[in-house]
Parts: sequence; structure tokens; C-alpha cells
Amino acid sequence: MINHAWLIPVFPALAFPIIIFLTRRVRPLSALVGIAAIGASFVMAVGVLREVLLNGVTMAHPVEYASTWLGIPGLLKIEAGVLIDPLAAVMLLVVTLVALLVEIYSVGYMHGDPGFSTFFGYLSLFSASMLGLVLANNYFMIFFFWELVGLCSYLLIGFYYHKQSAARAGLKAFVTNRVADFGFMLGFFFLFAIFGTFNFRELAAAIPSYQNTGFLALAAALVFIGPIGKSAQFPLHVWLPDAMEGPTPVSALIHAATMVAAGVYLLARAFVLFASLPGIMLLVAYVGGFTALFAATIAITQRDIKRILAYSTISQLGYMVMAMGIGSMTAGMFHLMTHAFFKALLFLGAGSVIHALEEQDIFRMGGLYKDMKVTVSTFVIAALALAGVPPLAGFWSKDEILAGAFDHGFTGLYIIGTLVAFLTAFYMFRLIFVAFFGDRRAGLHAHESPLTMTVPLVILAVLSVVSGFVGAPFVSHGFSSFVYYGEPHHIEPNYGVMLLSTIVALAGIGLAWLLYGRPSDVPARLAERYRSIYKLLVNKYYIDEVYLWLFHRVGLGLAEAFNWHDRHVVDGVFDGVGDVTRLSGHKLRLLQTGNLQTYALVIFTAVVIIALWMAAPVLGGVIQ
Amino acid sequence: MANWHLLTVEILTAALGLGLLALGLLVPHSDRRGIAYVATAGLAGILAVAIGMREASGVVLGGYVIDPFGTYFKILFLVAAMLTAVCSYDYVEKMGLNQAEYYALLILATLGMMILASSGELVSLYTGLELMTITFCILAAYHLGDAKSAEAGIKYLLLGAMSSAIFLYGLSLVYGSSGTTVIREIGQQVATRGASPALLLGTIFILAGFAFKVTAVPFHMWSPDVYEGAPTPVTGFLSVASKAAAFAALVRVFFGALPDLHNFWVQLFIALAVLTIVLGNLVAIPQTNIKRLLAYSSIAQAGYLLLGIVSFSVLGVGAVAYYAMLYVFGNMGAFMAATAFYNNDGSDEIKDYAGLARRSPLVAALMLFSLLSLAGIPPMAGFVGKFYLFMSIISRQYIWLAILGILMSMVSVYYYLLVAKAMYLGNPPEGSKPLQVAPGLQVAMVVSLLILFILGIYPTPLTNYAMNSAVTFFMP
Amino acid sequence: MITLNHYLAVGGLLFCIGLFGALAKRNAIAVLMGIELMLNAVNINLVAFNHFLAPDQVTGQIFAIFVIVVAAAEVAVGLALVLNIYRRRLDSNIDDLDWLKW
Amino acid sequence: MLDVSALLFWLLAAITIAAALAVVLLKNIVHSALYLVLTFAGVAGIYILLQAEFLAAVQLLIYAGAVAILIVFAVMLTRRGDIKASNLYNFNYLAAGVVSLALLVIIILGNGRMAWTAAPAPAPASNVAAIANAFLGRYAIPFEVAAVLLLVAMVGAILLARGGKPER
Repeated sequence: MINHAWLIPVFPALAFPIIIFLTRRVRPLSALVGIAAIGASFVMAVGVLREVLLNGVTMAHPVEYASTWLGIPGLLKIEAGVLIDPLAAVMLLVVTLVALLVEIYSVGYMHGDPGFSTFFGYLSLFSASMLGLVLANNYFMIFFFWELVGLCSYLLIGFYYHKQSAARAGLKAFVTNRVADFGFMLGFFFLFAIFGTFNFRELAAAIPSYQNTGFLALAAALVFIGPIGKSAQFPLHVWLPDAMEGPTPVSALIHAATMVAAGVYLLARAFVLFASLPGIMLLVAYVGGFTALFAATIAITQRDIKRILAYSTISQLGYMVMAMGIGSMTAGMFHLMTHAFFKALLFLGAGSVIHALEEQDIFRMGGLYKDMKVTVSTFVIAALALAGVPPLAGFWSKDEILAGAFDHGFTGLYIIGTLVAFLTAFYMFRLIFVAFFGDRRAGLHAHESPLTMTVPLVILAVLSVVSGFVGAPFVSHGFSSFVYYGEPHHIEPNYGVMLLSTIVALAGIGLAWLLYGRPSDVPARLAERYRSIYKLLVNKYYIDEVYLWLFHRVGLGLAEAFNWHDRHVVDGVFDGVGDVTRLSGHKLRLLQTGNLQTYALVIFTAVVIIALWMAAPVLGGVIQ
Repeated sequence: MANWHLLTVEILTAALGLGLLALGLLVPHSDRRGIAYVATAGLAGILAVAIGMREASGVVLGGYVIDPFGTYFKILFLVAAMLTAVCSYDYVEKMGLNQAEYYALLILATLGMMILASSGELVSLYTGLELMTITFCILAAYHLGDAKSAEAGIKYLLLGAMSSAIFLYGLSLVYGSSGTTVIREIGQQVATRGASPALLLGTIFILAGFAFKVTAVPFHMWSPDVYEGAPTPVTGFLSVASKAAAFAALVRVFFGALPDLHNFWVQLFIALAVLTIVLGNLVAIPQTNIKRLLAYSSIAQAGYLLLGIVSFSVLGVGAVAYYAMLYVFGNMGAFMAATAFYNNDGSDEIKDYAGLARRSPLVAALMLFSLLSLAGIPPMAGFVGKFYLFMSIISRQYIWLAILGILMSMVSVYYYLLVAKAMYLGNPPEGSKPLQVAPGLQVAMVVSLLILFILGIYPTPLTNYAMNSAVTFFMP
Repeated sequence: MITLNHYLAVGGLLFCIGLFGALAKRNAIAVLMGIELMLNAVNINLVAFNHFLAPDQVTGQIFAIFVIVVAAAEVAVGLALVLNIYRRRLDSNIDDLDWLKW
Repeated sequence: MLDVSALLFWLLAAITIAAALAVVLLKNIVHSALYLVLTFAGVAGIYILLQAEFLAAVQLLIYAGAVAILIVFAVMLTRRGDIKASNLYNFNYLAAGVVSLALLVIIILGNGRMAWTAAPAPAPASNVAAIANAFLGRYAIPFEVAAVLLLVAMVGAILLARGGKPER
């Protein structure tokens, strides 16, 4: 199966033209082609994983095969190749599985949309590109697909192109990502300039013995700009919240589970490069940690369900990047995997709600649990997993990152991570209490979504529960002896960290319940009837007020500051660069007067200047 | 005199062009459409012959070089001419006159380019260049009902004549300082006699002439005006083929006759490339007319091609050859879309493209993907081409130049996307109808769209061919 | 003794006079005249080089004949264009040809 | 001491340059055109000094004959307003003068520093025969191209001069 792994991206790649050119008019057929293709890829991915497990393919002994794609003898060889190691095998499984479920879900979600077929076409193209990215055995190929997934993301964000905001969001995503890709490209060009190859394994063999670490660090820093853009790290994260303008299944697949994780995957692929440069590792770790905290604080203030999830995604991606930075590639990839499942679930659940209500503001929802039992219960499971409540998936992966930070002595990052865990639990359950519980708002007619949508939810919910166990410290030969850097190792359970993170998660949930969970008119009625108990309630409310004050003055203030910074400084810089470029274009344009003799004068002036500049020294005193 | 057969392609082209002129006198006006088909079919036939001769090599009459490098470019010209011919059917009919002469001139311009690309001798190089230039003047002014077209014609003629005067002065100095006009012999003379003041001056003047033809800044100023005024298919042809021909001749002259002076002229090319890339991309941003936008974009593209010259290596020449070929499809694709739009709406303003995607998905897609290819975004062919060009200068340690080039191609995405935004996100004007595109043009559009993708995803055959032709150029 | 350089100097002078005419005159026909002067200057160069440096072959003279032919073709097309524009705008001044700009 | 050929050279050079200056300096375009003919004739004289008699003949026939007459015709056809002020300078003539002068200095200095290397070979006995051989021999290809070029120019000139009348 491994020898045919190159077929995995080919299936959806074929589905794209078939859907666009052949089955466009017949919608069910389009969906069928798309799902069948990704289904085939999924089966292949399972087969590959099985063989990797059975045949002793390890990180140190991967399977690689390639043929030359572009070649210039003696100077340059670019391969189209496949590199299968446990890292790729896991990633293949995650991508195909989530993509398959999302496509099935989309049958229900996109039902009746005029762009139904096109949507499946784009999804197939995206899946093909993403799978190609995962299989790539060299920087050039990964960049090729990296750009392609960016293009698909752009197409899908702007899917509702008649909406002005969607159009703008698509453009923003595209431009921001081009900036990042520019850095990435320069970075691996520098690597090529140093080592003369793009191949990951050849580079991995050459990098540790390379002496000129200054130049290497520059290359690594440039490569890191790629993940900063694609995985929406500060300060290039601005595109991701806006990207929520796309259809919700797209948000689930591309902007939560897979594409945005490509940056983390790249860090894992290029881990040798980063691991040999402690300074860059520290930079990676702190960019990740800061992004995690920063995005989590913003998530607290959001009202739009998809925006909460978007900031949550940025925050969790920061977590993964931080894990990479502290040297724990295993933990980062583990969290990538579990996060893919529960975050996809959260988005699909949100989509189910949006589908039912056509409403995205959580404060205009409420009481949905009565009508949408499957959606709400799976959503809660996912939220618990994200919050890190044991024994769900998120607990194990997050705990491993925190334990890693703690064990390696990154106390600051450990504190940040724990704080983020608390905030995460809080904002997720704020969302749940406000949107799903409490009173039903008037005028809302919720209904459960069709089976095509709920079945994927249930499957993802199961995965959100169980997928953490493969990496739990109590499992021998778990995830850490499978995907690793250096030597396979076994994570020792750190009970102190576990306990603290559990407490923090529960505290976050509890605080959310205190602030948003209680039916708000009950205290009022009680206060009317029993004035003596009212004091107690007031006292209790007083505690709330403290919390609230703390939050509003400190927490929310911070969040607002971040938010303002985000809107004005970061966006402003991007706009400013654009303005300068555009204005210089306007000024330079005026040189073009339309008079042909002026043009001729410019030409001959140029000739004279060139002659004076170039010829004078060579002629040796012609013009002295 | 036994190797006349090497000239088959040129002779057939001349015969086709002259035959069409004669045919135009014989065929009644009502049947003139047939001439367009004859022209296209004839070009296709010659293309097949040229492809069959791609490995041929030899020297005719001591000064005319047939080699894979030249034949590669001839194939390029023929492809471009075919696309232009297909693109012109409706447009020329709309202009309303002299169809036979139009196609004949198109083909004779192609002949001029072929001579230019294959000349191993300065006299035939000059005549080829002038055949191309003068024919283009007439074609640029061909839209007789439009004053802008005449203005484009006279601008191109006068500026072209001035630039070719200085070019010619340079040729005379090179002839004087080497005593011969055969490029190979000049190379030998320069190697033995070394640099001299007149030779260096001649080099500068020749460079100015080529810089004019390839629209390098600051010799570029004619091009936006001429591109805007000329009939759209002619603009496409001019921007693609004449530029490629000038590059082929430039490579022959500078790499063949003046390689010993490369330390001297490479610096000039670096300066030109930097100016061209920066200015072309920046001034493209505020443009509102699609043809002017494409003019500035094609100035910028010329800057990228100059990078291949700067690298002064086999890789650089191969990269120029490859990029020129895919540039044919990228740029002609954009011009085909612009022509189709003009045929329907009579406008070249970008704002009128609003909502084009809903009026004609094919035209919009062709425009979008052509522009993406020009911007160098994978998986479009332009990506591979730019990659080769940047690689060629990186291998010569001009890393800063590569960075500048990549940075400016990021900028280019901005203005390309402005067009895409109008087409995909704007609303079509009230009462607008779907675009009517002739079947022939539709086929050409689909073909060039496919080729843009194929060359991006599986470029190896063409890159190998381009590299091989570059290698034979260096080792005849 | 009249040397090659004397002829080249005449050529250079003629070239630059022609260039000045081409750059500085308003009338399109005058610009064409300037260009003709430039081409004649080149021909003086070519023939002089031929005469002084490589008299065994007639390359320079041949080249000059081709230049004359090309110049004639250029003049023909150029004057036709001038006539065309004149009929439309009643003007053959280049200053006024600025519909295409920016 | 001046020999005859030197005297002739100086004379022809002076006439040619003076006539060329008149072409660009005069304000009446008809006068300019006439001085252009004189310049062409002067150049033809220089060709004779350089033993290029055939070329001198070609120069007289094509330039002084055909081209100059074409120009005079065009001048007449586009005449409008005051002929005495028909050939004025444009607004950037000063810059044009500076650039032309600079180029002149560069060219003269560049050529002046050359040590030209001559090939030690005698001139062919008959220019005309040698030229004919070259045209039909080594330069057959540019010769044919030039023929095509003239045809193109003819077709183009007719098309463009006839103007925008659609054919019936």
C-alpha cells in the first residue's frame, strides 16, 4: 500500500475536473464523486498507517521514493516524491478522515445552494493539495502544495462572492498569506543555497554538522514566517477570523482542522532545522505562547459563534507552535491530531446551529438543547475535550504540552499555557451556556439537522473522546514512541501538572457557569419574595461583581487592548505598506506624458548616462 | 549550397504571407473569412514542419544559423501567431477592412522574427528586425477607424526608427572594431583584440536598441501607449512574440559576439532589470485600462526575463526560453480574454469587467488563470518559469536580485487581483447579456488554459527542451 | 592626410544633428527628416570602415544599401501615417499626439 | 599641404554638415526639405571619395530622388497655416540640444581614442561586381527579406494613406 501512497492525492485531484466539467449539472453525482474520491483516499490512508505500524517504518527509517520533476544536471534537481513516515501516516489519516466527514456533512449543509457542485469541486481540489503537502518529500514540493491550499482557501473563503465582506476576507487571506509565503520561499531558497538540495532527508543529514549558524538561523527564521502566516500566528493571524465568511464546513476543514495545521506540520517536517538552533526555537516557542494567550483573551469578548471558534483555533495553533518551540514535536503533533477532531466537530456543530437558525450571534440563541439534542451533546463533548477535561482527547494532548514546558524548565510558558487552558474552558462554556442553555429566545425555530449532518458529528464526538488515549502516558508504545524527534521515548505522567490543569479547566467552566449559566430572572423573583435571602444573593452577586470587575477591568481591558492593536496597528501596517506602494505607482505614472519626443529624449538621455557611467572608467580617460 | 532545406520554415512562411496577399486580390469580399482560416491552417502546417525540424542544425550562406535554439523560438512565434490569428477573426471583421492584408502582415511579421532569431550575421539581423518593426507599425495603426490606433502606429514608427538608428550606429561601431559582421567572427576578433572604446560604445548602443524592443525601463515608454492604441490581438502578438524575438537576438549577439565583455554589459543588464521590474510593477497598480495594465505587467515580465540574461549561463538562457514560451500562453490568454470582451462590449476599461464571471465563466477563468500565471502562483506555468529565472541568478550569487524580484512579484499579485476582483465580485451592469465568443476562439481559450496548467504541473518535457536548446546554443 | 577618424567625425556630427532634429522638432515630417540624417550618418560610418579597414570585402557597402532600403520603407510608411493622422486631425504636430498617456 | 582629395573631403564635409544644420534649424519646412536633398547629395559625394561609386549612385537615386520627393509631397499635402513657421521647435528643444551635444562628445572622444586595425588586403577591382556577387551569394537572405520588406511597406503605405474608408 505504501508504494501506491502517491495515489492518495490523485483521487480527489481527479474528482475536481470531473465535478467541474462533467457532473456540474447533476448535483447528487457531484457529491458522490467527491465523497467517493476522498473515501478511497481514506481507505488508502488507513492501509498506509497499518503498513507503517506492521512493517516497522519509523521516523528514522521512512519510506521514500521520487522521480525527477525538474532537473538541471549538475545544478539542481527537484523531485516529485513521497516520504512516508509515522508523521506523514498520522497526518494522512487525520486529513482524509476529517475531509471525508466534512464532505458528507456538506451534503446536508449545502443542500439547495446554487454553488453545490462547485463547492464539492473546490473541496476535492483542496483535499488533493493538502494530501500532496503531507506526502511531500522536499521543500519545493511542499511549497507548491502550500500555495495550492492557499489558493483553494482563497476560493472557498470567497465562495459567497456576492457578499462584499466575503470578497474582502478572501483578498485579505490571500495577501497575508503571500507575505508569509514570500518569507518561507526565501528561507528554503537560502537552505538550497547552503546545502544544494530541497530534500528533507538530505537536509536533515547535512544540517547538524553545518557550522555557519548565523546564516542558517536566518534561513530558519524565514522558513518560520511560513507557519506564522498559514497557522495564523501573531502578527499574521489577521486573516483567519475574517476567513469565517466562508461556508461553515470549509471553516471546519480548512480553517480549523487541516490547512491551518499545515504550518505546524511544516515545523515538524523541518524539525531538524529548528532543533539545531536554540535561539530560533525560543522564538518559535514564544510566538506560539503569546499567540495562544492573545487569541484566548480576544475569544472571551466575541459574540459571533464562528469568531469565538476562530480565535480559539488561533489560540490552539499557538499551543501547538509553542510545543514545537519547546522541543516537544510529539506533543505538538498529538495536539494537532486531537484538535483536528474536536475543533472540526465544534465547527460542524456550529454549522448545524447556523443551518437551523441562520443566526451567528450567541446572545440571540438560547435553549437550543431542547430541539437539537445530537448537535448540542456532541458540541458539549467537543467543548469538554477542548477545555481539557479528563479523560477526553484534549486533556491528554494539552497536558503533554504543559508537562513538556514544565519539565524543560520553561516556567513562563507553562504559566501562560495554564492560563490559556483556564481561559479556553471559560470562553467555550460561556458560549455553551449562553447559546444552548437558558431560555429559548422568542422567534427562534430550531430543528435538528438531517442525518448526513448529525452522523459525522457523532463520529467526531467518539473520536474526540477516544483519540487521546493513543498518547496517554499510561499507554505503552503510544503516540510518543511513534511520532518523535530524536529517540523514541515514553512520556512519564506528571501528576502535579495533570491535577492543576484539570482544576484550572473545571474552574474555567465553573466561572462560566457563575456568570452565564444561571437563569437570570430567578434571583430577581426570589429577591422580591424573600428579602432576607436577598442579602445572601447580593453577597454572592458581589463575588460575581469582583470577578466581573476583574474581568472587565483587567481581562477584558487587556483583550480590548489586544483587539484594538489588532484592528489598528497590525491591519494598519498592512494597509500602510499597500498605500505606499500604490501611491508611488500613482506618482511614477505621471512620467508617462504621452509625448513621443519626451520618450525619445528619455531614451537618449539614458544612453548618454549609461555611456558616461559605464564607459568612462573603462575607456581610461576618454572623459576626464 | 546544398543546405537550402534548412530554410524550409522561413520559405514556407514567406510563401504563405505572399500567397495570402495574392489571395486577397482574388477572393471576393464576401468570402474573406476563408482567408483567416487559410492563414490559421497554414500556420499550423508550418508549425508542424518546424517541430519536425527542431533538432536540425547548420549554417546557411555563412551567416544564417539554424540550430535548436532558433527553432525553439520559431515554434514560439508560430504558436503566438496562430493564437493571434484565431483571436483576430471577429476583431478584424469588426474593423471592417482589408482582412487578407491583415493576416499577410501578421505572417510576414512572424517571418521577420524568425530571421531575427536565426541571424548569425548583423546585416540579416538588421533586416529581420526592421521587417518585424515596420510590419508592426502598420498592424498597430490597422484600426483605421480609430484615431488612437494611428497614434500608436506613428509613435511606434518614429520611436522605433530612432532606436534602430542608435542600434545601427552601434552595429557600425562593432563592425568597425572587428572588421566583420558575422557574429561568430566578431566573437573571435573581440577575444583577440580585447575591449576598445568604440567596441564598448557600440555595445552600449546595441544594448539600447534591444532594450527598446524588449521594453526595458527607461526604454519602455512607447509600449503602454502603443499597446493601448493598437488593435487588441496585435497588442497581444506584439507583447509576446516581438519581445521573445528581441530576446533571442539579444542572446545571440551578446552571448555569441560579446561574451568576453560580459563583465561590462552584465552590470548594465542588472541596472535595467532592477528598474524594469520595480517600475513595471509599481506603475501597473493605478492603471484602469486592461491593455495598459497588461502593458506594464509585460514590462515587468521583461524585467524577469532580463534576469536570465544577467545570469550569463546555460541555465539563464534556458530559463529565458522556457519563460518566453509560457509567457506566450499566459499573455496571449489574457489578450484573448480582453479581445473577446472587446468584441462584445467594445471596452477595455477594467471597471467594465465587473461581473464578467457570471456573463462568461470561460473568459473570466482564462483571464484569471492567465494573470495568476503571470504572477507566478503555482500550479500555473508562470511559477516554474519564475523559479527557473530566479534559480539562474541565485546560482550566480545575485541573491539580492532574486529577493527583489520575488518581492515585486508579490506586489504584482495585487494588481492582478484587482482585475480578478472586478470579474468575480462585481455585479454585471443592468441588462448585460452573456458574452458571445466564436467557437474557434473558445477552443483556443480552452487549449491555452489547459497548457498553462499542464506546463505548471508537468513542465519537465518543455524545460528539458528549452535547456537542451540553450545547451546547443553554447556548444554548437 | 584625411584619416578614418575624419570620416567618423563627419558621421558623428551628422548623427547628432539628426538626433537633435528628431528630438526637438514639432512637425512629424521634420522628425522623419532627422531620422534620415541619422541613418545617413551610420552609412558614412559603414562605408568608411569598409574603405579603411576591410577593403577586400564590400560588407560595409552592402550593409549601407540595406540601410537605405529600410530607410525608404520607413519613410513610406511614416509619411502614410502622417497623412492619415493629418486627415483626421488637420495637424501634423507631434505635441498634439497625446491621446495615449498615463 | 593639402592634396586634392583632402580638399574635396573638407569641402564635401562642410557642405554636408552645413546643409544638415540647415535642415534642423530652419523654420520653413519646405526649405528644410530642400536642404535635406543637398545633404543627401553631399553624402553621396563622400561615398565617391570612399570609392563606393555604386553606393553613391544608389544614394542619389533613392534618397535625393525618391525619399526627398516623397517628403516634399507629404509637406505639401499636410500644409496648413503659415508655411514660414511650419517647422518650429517643441518645448524640450534645450534638453534635446544638451543630449545631442553630449552624445556627440562621447562619440567623437570614443572614436578618437581608437587605434583601428586594418586588414591588409587590396580592394576588389570592381565594386559593382563584388556587390552583385554578395547580394546573390552571402547576402541572399537579407536581400530577399529586404524585398519582402519593401512589399510590406508598399502595402502598408497604401492601406494607411487611403484611410478609414471601409471596403465595399
